[in-house]
Amino acid sequence: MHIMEGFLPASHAIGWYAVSAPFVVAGAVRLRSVLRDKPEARMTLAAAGAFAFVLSALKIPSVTGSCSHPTGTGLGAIVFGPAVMSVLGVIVLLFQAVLMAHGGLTTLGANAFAMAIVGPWVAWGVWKLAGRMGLRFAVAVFLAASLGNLATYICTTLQLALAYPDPVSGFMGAAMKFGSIFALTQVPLAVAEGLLTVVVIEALSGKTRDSDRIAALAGEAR
Amino acid sequence: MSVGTLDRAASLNRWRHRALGEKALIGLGFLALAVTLPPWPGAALVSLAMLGFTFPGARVPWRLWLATVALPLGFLAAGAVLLLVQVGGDGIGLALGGTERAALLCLRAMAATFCLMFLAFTTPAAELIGGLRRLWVPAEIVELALLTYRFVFIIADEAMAMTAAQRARQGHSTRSGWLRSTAMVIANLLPRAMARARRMETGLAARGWQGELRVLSQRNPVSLGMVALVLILQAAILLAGTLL
Amino acid sequence: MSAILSVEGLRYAYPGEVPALCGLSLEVTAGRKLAILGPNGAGKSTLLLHLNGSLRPDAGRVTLAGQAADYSRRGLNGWRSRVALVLQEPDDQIFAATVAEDVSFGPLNQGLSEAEAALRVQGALAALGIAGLADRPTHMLSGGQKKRVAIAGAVAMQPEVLLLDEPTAGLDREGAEQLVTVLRDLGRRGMTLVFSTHDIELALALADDVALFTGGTVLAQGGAGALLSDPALLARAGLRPPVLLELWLAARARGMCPPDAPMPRSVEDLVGLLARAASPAQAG
Amino acid sequence: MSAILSVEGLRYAYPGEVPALCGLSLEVTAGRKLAILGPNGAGKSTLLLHLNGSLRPDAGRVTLAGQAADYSRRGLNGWRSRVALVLQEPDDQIFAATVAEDVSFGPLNQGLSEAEAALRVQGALAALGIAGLADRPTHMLSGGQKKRVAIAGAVAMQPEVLLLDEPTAGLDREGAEQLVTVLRDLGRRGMTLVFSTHDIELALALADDVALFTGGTVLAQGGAGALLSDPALLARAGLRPPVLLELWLAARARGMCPPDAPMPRSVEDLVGLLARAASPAQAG
Repeated sequence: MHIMEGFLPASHAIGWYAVSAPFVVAGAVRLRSVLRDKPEARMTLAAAGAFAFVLSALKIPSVTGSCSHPTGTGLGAIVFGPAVMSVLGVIVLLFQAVLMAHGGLTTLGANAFAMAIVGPWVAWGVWKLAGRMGLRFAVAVFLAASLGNLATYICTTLQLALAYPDPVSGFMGAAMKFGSIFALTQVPLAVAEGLLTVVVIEALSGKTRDSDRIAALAGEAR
Repeated sequence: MSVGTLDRAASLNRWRHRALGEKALIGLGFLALAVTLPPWPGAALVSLAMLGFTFPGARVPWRLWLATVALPLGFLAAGAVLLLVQVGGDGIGLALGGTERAALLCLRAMAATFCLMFLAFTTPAAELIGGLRRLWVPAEIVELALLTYRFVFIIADEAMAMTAAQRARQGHSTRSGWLRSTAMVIANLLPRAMARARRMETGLAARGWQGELRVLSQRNPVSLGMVALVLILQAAILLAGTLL
Repeated sequence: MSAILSVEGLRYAYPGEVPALCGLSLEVTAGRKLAILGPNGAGKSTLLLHLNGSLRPDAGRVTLAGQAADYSRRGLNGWRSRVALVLQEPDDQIFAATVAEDVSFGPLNQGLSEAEAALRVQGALAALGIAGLADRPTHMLSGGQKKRVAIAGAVAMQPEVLLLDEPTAGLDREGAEQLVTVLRDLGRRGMTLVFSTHDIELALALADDVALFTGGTVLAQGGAGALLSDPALLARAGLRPPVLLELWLAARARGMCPPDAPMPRSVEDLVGLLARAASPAQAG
Repeated sequence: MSAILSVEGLRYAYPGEVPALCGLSLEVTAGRKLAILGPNGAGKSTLLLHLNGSLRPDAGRVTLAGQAADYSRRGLNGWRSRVALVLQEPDDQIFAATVAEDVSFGPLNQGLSEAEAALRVQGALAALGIAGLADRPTHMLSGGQKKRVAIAGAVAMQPEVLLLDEPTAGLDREGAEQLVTVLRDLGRRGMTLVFSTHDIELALALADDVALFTGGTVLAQGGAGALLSDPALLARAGLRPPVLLELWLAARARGMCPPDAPMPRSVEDLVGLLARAASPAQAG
């Protein structure tokens, strides 16, 4: 779910740029050092970015009957790690804006925060935590992907509520308003994304024999 | 509409060979005006100016433009409706001044979207991204973005072909089948994308790649007349927007 | 001879692009093998995508066994059970981990039980001559094997018509010949075949009928023999006759072949013709 | 006639797989066009990757103009400036957004100035007959155009040897013929060409020499004429002679062609031979 171009007032747009910047800069610094050591990782990372973009253009059915697009946030975070995903995520968002008019340039900061930072970090955190708790592989993947997706949606809702507080009940009321509208599509979608990611990871593992090979897929990009 | 549709339009319009700087000045300059000026009359004037640059100027195909703008405008409609209502202790009601707030939001968001659409329809994404090099963005990140751009079309074609093949075998005829089929596409796409990356490594190494992706970029000459026209127009809108 | 598929005045343009099909009409006769022959970029693949409902025309209509095409979900399902499509690139259509799993994809989607699907898989693998590959992981197949697995995936749905996009692309001569044998065999069992190709030798070897394609329209449709030995017509589609027919035509023009002899389909045929024409002269 | 590249006892296996090259020896003569001819999966691409140092052999050695291959970074740079490689799939080699940008990549990597590189780009695009495409976005090219752009990217480096993996794969006859013309032209300007193919007609049309490849070794290397008209030898590599030569051989076996006449290279040649043989008989 992208916030469209021009939807946020200038002050909010700039504010979210400021909030996202440290994460993206940190990711970029890390990426530069990876690329200095291994120039060929460029190809792998670019392919991963393109993969994430194409993923977001695929339609999946949601339980309510509508169609939507997977964010790929969880899958990306599990395979490539959240730091790298922040930079790849920004690149993907930029292309979505200029190739498909999804999202926008002034809202890039806000969208990056929700989709390239909060989503991947939540997914990754859940994935690590679930691993430590000894949950089953499929359950861990499901939780990571669906909660990552859900976190992105909650973050976007809060961003909208912050920009357009309800005249009576303020921020909380607005959050409920935006939240309830998008919950209709986004909660089933989070479930769908979780299921999808499980099937994807299982199919990948089937192709590569064991789950350690997921890391191998990412290759030098990790 | 496929992933490449907008980009194709961007490579074929009448302003394809205008300097990147000019188009950025138009798209980004008016975008800045759209989000900073009070929407009435500022954003309305921006919208007007952008439609002028887009259609009589760059001769963007209007059908495609309409099809593309429909999606963000749908989002806008959903968002704006929420500003019409308020939620309080005594339930949901029409918000005081909600109509005006919603109208102003629509004006601003539409103007801003028209600016983005202008950029997307007149300038190939690669040129826009390449322009980031001239700003503060590190060369490695720009290169990464450009390579991503190149891979996007290849991988999107593969994904489309795979989906068509599954449809032909009725893989999308039930909802659960659809989910399973999409997962299969994704699971097959990732290793293919990675294999492609490795082949590209070999291909570029054979061309003497040392770790930096340097190419000769053509720069189109800047037309001072156009720059002057745009600046005057922007100044006029700025003036009108702040005074009126 | 009844038309199982027919197409009238088909127009189609991919969004934002020049038209790929410009008012095209075509008939597919049940039980015959039709080659859609033309240079790359002529719109052959786009036509095939229309023949199973993957694309919907901007104008014109597609008719399946006399019924106008039904683009509802139900309609498409029925259509695709009767008309199967095999894309050019096998990697685009092989998804599962093993060959048998992959081939079962279509039958299971048709709602068959697992037992029935398993029978279909067996039958399809046998028909393609790859029964031995059933358990092979799909990423360990050669190019020619992949191609056959992809075709088996379509054949397992027991369609009436099989659409194939450039079936021999990328195969070496041996692989292509084996595939032609298999496809002839499917044709002999009554399946209608429609295949696109830019390879005129393939059209000569496999097709009963040929539709000559260029620039999004059908230049001519007719029996393979008549069309493929008409150099003037072929030239208009940017093609030349197969080497064999070029030789035959050149030899006939010089009186080295009897003018009323049937068109040769193989090297042996042509040598026979030349020898027959030469011997009376030697005798005289 | 000096060997610009030679290979001795080359062995190579991809990690975890059966050997792709099994003790292979081969010579590339400067200024000539060599076809590496064999079925798919015979190891042709693997050999080409060894000829410019993209792969390092497990055993055996590669010699460039008499010098043993140098796999240091410096050595590889020099080597790749002299021996350029064009992969089968142009999308694996074209990375930039426009054609001219992409073609400039190699020259800039060679350390040329921007002005010199621009000249090289112009020259290479002209040599490939695609000067008009300079500004075209690379993802908007047809298959044949992409192929030429990929070759231009290699030619712009002004190498002594150009290695091409399946240069006509996926092209239609017209595209393939145009490419053959371009490649012949490059050969005429003194560039050494090595190309892999499973298409024996392409080898006949373009090659001076042929190395017959099968199962990771060279079965025979020699002049194109002698090798391509030896059905027994070709059969051992799973190949059949080109249709033209098959006809010629069949006709000669029946005494319909003079046994000492040179090998025909075109339909016209062969018809001429047949006519010459037929007329004395008619006169007698």
